[in-house]
Amino acid sequence: MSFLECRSISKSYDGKHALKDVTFEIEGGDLLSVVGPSGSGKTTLLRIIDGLEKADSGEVLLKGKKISGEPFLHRKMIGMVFQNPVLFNTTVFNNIAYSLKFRGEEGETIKKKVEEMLKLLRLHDLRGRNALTLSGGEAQRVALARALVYDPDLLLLDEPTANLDPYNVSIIEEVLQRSNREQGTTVIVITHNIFQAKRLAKNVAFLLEGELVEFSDSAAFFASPRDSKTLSFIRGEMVY
Amino acid sequence: MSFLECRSISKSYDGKHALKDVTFEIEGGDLLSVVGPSGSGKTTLLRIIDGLEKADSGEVLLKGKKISGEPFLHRKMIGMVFQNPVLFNTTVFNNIAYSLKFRGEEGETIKKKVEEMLKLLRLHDLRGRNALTLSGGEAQRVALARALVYDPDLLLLDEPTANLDPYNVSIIEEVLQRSNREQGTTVIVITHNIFQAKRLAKNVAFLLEGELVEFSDSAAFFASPRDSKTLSFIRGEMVY
Amino acid sequence: MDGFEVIAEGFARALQILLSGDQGILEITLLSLRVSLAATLLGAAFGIPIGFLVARKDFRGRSVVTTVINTLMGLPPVVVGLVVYLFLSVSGPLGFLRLLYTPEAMIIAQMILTFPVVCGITISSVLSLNPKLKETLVSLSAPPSWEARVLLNESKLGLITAIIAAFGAAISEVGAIMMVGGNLLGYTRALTTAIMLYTNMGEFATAIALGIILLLIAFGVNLFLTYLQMRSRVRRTT
Amino acid sequence: MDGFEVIAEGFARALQILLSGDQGILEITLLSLRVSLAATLLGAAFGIPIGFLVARKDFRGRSVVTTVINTLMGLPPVVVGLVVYLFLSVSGPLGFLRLLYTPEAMIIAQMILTFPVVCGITISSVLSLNPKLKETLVSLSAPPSWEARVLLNESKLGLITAIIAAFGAAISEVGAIMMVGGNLLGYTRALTTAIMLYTNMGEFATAIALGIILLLIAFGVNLFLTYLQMRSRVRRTT
Amino acid sequence: YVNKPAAPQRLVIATTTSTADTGLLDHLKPYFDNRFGANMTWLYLGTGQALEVASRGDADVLLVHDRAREEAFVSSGNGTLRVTVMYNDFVIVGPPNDPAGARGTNATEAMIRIARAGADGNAAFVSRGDNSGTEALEKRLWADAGVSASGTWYVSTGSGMAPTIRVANERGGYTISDRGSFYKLRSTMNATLSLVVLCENDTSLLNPYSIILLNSTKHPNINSDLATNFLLFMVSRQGQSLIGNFTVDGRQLFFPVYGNPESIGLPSENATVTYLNSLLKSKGLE
Ligand SMILES: Nc1ncnc2c1ncn2[C@@H]1O[C@H](COP(=O)(O)OP(=O)(O)OP(=O)(O)O)[C@@H](O)[C@H]1O
Ligand SMILES: Nc1ncnc2c1ncn2[C@@H]1O[C@H](COP(=O)(O)OP(=O)(O)OP(=O)(O)O)[C@@H](O)[C@H]1O
Ligand SMILES: [Mg+2]
Ligand SMILES: [Mg+2]
Repeated sequence: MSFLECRSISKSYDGKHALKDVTFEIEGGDLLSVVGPSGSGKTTLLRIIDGLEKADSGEVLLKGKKISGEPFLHRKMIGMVFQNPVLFNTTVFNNIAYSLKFRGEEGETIKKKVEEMLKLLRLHDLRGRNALTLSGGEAQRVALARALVYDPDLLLLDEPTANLDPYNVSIIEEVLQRSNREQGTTVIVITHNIFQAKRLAKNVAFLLEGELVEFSDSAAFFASPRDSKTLSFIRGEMVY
Repeated sequence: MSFLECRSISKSYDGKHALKDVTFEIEGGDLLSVVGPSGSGKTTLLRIIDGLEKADSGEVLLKGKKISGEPFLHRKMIGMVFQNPVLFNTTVFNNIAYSLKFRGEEGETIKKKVEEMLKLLRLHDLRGRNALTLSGGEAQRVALARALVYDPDLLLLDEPTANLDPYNVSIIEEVLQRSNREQGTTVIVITHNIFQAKRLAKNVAFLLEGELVEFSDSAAFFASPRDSKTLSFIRGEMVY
Repeated sequence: MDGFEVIAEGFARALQILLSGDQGILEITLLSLRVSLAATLLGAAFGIPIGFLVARKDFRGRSVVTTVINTLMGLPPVVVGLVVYLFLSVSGPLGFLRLLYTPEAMIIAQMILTFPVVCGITISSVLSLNPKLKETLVSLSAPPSWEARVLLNESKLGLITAIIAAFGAAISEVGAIMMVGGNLLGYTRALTTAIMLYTNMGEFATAIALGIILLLIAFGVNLFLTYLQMRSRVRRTT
Repeated sequence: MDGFEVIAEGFARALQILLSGDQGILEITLLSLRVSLAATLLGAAFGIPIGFLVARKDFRGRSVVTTVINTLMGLPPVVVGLVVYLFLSVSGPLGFLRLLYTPEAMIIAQMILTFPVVCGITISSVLSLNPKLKETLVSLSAPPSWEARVLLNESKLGLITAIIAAFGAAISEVGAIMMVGGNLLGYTRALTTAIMLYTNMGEFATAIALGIILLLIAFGVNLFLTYLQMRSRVRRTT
Repeated sequence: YVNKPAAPQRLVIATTTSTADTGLLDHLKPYFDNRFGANMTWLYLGTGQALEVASRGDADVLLVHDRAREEAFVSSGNGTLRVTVMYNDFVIVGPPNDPAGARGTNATEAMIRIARAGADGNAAFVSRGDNSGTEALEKRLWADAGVSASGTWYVSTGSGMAPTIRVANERGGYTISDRGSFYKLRSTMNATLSLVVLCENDTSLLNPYSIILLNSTKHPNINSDLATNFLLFMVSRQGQSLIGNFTVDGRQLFFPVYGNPESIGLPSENATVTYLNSLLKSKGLE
């Protein structure tokens, strides 16, 4: 039984397909990069897995249990970082602490775990700042911290480093890899930067116009893609 | 005498350098791509050339005349497309026509030139739509049309295809190349997509933390970069 | 007769009065409309240009001016009534104009109330325009006249809101026009002052009839505003 | 004596009255504050929860409800005064409560005026919250109680604005409280009704003194609002 | 549902503007409040409005001045007892240059001249237009003069006495006021009130004030005990002398007349007076 399974998921908006019959599975502890041009359905896929969107057909199974469709009870073990995360109008500390309060954790535990996250993401100096005054890179780190703080089994990230400066990108990549390796967190990360996919991923999924064109391990994906469209995409010949 | 010359331009915000001693020149009819990680100063450079921002030191010369600093009289021959263009709350047609009205053109001329642009950028069906209801790709095409319609000598574009779908990207790239080749418009285009730079540019400038690391013709830039940082950038080994 | 019947009967008689097209009621309504409309237009004639200038020009003390105008929005009508009264009364500085207890005095008082409303909303709607709009205009080499024209057009909805809000406030207002208008029958008696008088006199049917007219105007104005705002809320697809 | 002198003298005597701490003036001011504050708090007690529910729940006719509440914001005070009068008058349906011409009647009338203000501003400020906030809460598995708590906290500025705006409107209002309060000395005489009365009676010094107090309150409230809005306008650095 | 008792000590007097505007009630209030542990308040309206409010039960007692309507009010069953307590008189006031030539004539003649000058565009008359006792008197005078008062020269304010005098002042017009209200306003406005008394001391200008007790079977919620106490207070020796010694700028504005309406040419009220005197005694108020 695989950790996460997507079975022929389809979704359309206003009659236009965003996802067409997408099927794949990943094992626990995997780190999957989803790549593809703008509008290819990457965000839609992640939102369906997180239960924020309902697929028109197909199903998502987490550890063998169907989690798509009905009220989503398994969301507690999933963490998601949005493309442009929205933080709450309170301190950085509270933003991260909220995730634990929502889960009924106690004061002491909360303090300990949040401090850990602040250290991990190098946010200690910002703990008392109002989160709405942060720069893009800092905000992205807080969003990652509040998703990681409750130690999710599955972490979903939608372009977590788009438009960030190298310093922030490197912190985020480092934390991702560490929690994937050390905590065994399964990670799915969308990126438009194929170099980033190359650097991070164990497996890569390539979406094009809602279809899963290629799904293979990173080495094979970049060295010997099966599909000619994948080749033209990674060579930069595909206009996007 | 070169067409555009930037002489040791520096600019800092809140004590932090955005541009450090940037010097280069380009000939008329060139197509220059500016690449570099986020925050490297690309947008700042373009805004200084367009006269929207004043350099702290250094100067910009257009056809040998100093255009930086004082009230910018030469802006009429420059067209700029912003990173996230703002359109006016009126029809697509009027949005494009405004540029000509600002220049005191007559009704007939305006109609003819706008129609041309609508056709060129495949916007004819949208001519009567309110510009605020357009999709990102459509809006970007209108912004390009209103900058091209007055036939500028120099066209500045800030990530004109970021987050666009392939269809819109291909139209924009096509129009850019055509006006560079057929009208002889000099073009400077910022892109974070080095494949796009490869596809379009005659020359490439690589900015890193405000410094111009490399400036060379496209072939040399990608095949045999002089600087090791350029190499690590184009190989995707540089984290950004 | 039980309590609700008094009210029901009042309404029934009020409808009769309305349907019979009573001349006096028509006169009162027209005066109210005339005064409030004139006050609103005058308030807008000063408020919009001044508001636009305050929002566009960078000058020392701009934030103070803005705060003052916003604060003036909370000007209590009775205070305006008192001040205008003191100025216009025969022994006041402008007494020679003999304007007290005339519709003109009511227009002046209400203009003082509508001006900050129009001006304040104009400032905030011009200020809330995307700052990139201004940059775009500069980049496209728009001359100053076109710049003003385009920017005013972009804040059109705000300006219309301002005018309608000011009119709605004026037509519903009673304190200022009572004090400087004097509620003179057939001359300065407006909807609101008449409603107070007829309620006091126990002439509920007339008071209710006038109340219905005032409600229809006030609500009509608000509905129109809501409609405009809904219509112009352009959906951005991205 | 020339015109401006009358006014200057009025001001001088007004200041004397204020500085002497006149008991009657203090009473009038306290009554105004008490009535407007009570009306505002009651309006908020109903307006905020109802506004929050209307903004958060998806139900049929929600846009109609919103339009109705927004329209009620334009309710003319004299119409409210008339209706409350008809209900509270001894021969009206609620006459047995003997509330007419009491401060409680004034509170009721003003509550009808403050409720739509608080409710309407609450609706619009909750609706204007970033829709991604709700999604973020869902994604973080926030239980419903926390969801409401976080969202109300996010719209805090809007709620404070609503309350202050309502209070400012209430304290400046004259029509409704005059009609249902009756302007009884020492009992239901408020700042606005007293200003009208003293102006009528030619006691300008007292009227001006009361006008100054009313202005200070109304402007103080507005300045406080402006200050709050400025303070909480967090600058986003990106 | 148990009726909530009304705030027990509050007395609402529905009265005409003159008793309030002159400050007479302010003068009496501390004595009454003191003696009965009450809070005396008043709605000042025109007499017509006061009668209207009282007929709905929204006030506890009436202090008004329009004999004809007072009697109609009592005979219609709304009031149970009416007694004359004091009087003053009306004056016709106008601009000092007196364009109508009303100065020194009798009231009826003055009205005729004002109307004539008004029709010629040389004068204006400002009327209360609020159903007040003053307006009722004005109507009687027009009727006596045989003039139908209407036209642009005839202005109706729909307001109390003070605002009406002020409108007349602003527009250089004539009006009728009770003497008390006029002198009170003149004392507050000083030089800014340019109107002067042109016509006075005419028997047709007499202005008697009555107190009326309301029918408590019709309006069970009114505070009839306190209302009765107010009536007794006003007719008591203390009340009558307080009325008499109330002055504005040294001038007496109201004249006590309880028990002796004949002195100003009104019919005797002996039966009522006898009853009230015994009540005063039995209640130990005198
Ligand atoms: N809520 C929505 N309503 C209508 N269309 C939508 C909606 N969400 C997504 N779409 C459409 O579905 C398609 C896939 O969108 P999606 O956001 O998944 O793309 P993406 O691969 O994440 O693109 P990007 O790289 O630009 O983020 C697009 O055509 C998009 O316009
Ligand atoms: N108005 C400003 N105020 C303060 N700092 C600024 C301002 N504009 C730019 N900067 C800073 O200057 C540096 C260069 O910014 P610039 O926008 O030129 O980068 P860029 O290369 O265009 O980045 P991107 O790819 O993200 O658009 C950054 O550190 C940025 O934060
Ligand atoms: Mg996406
Ligand atoms: Mg940029």
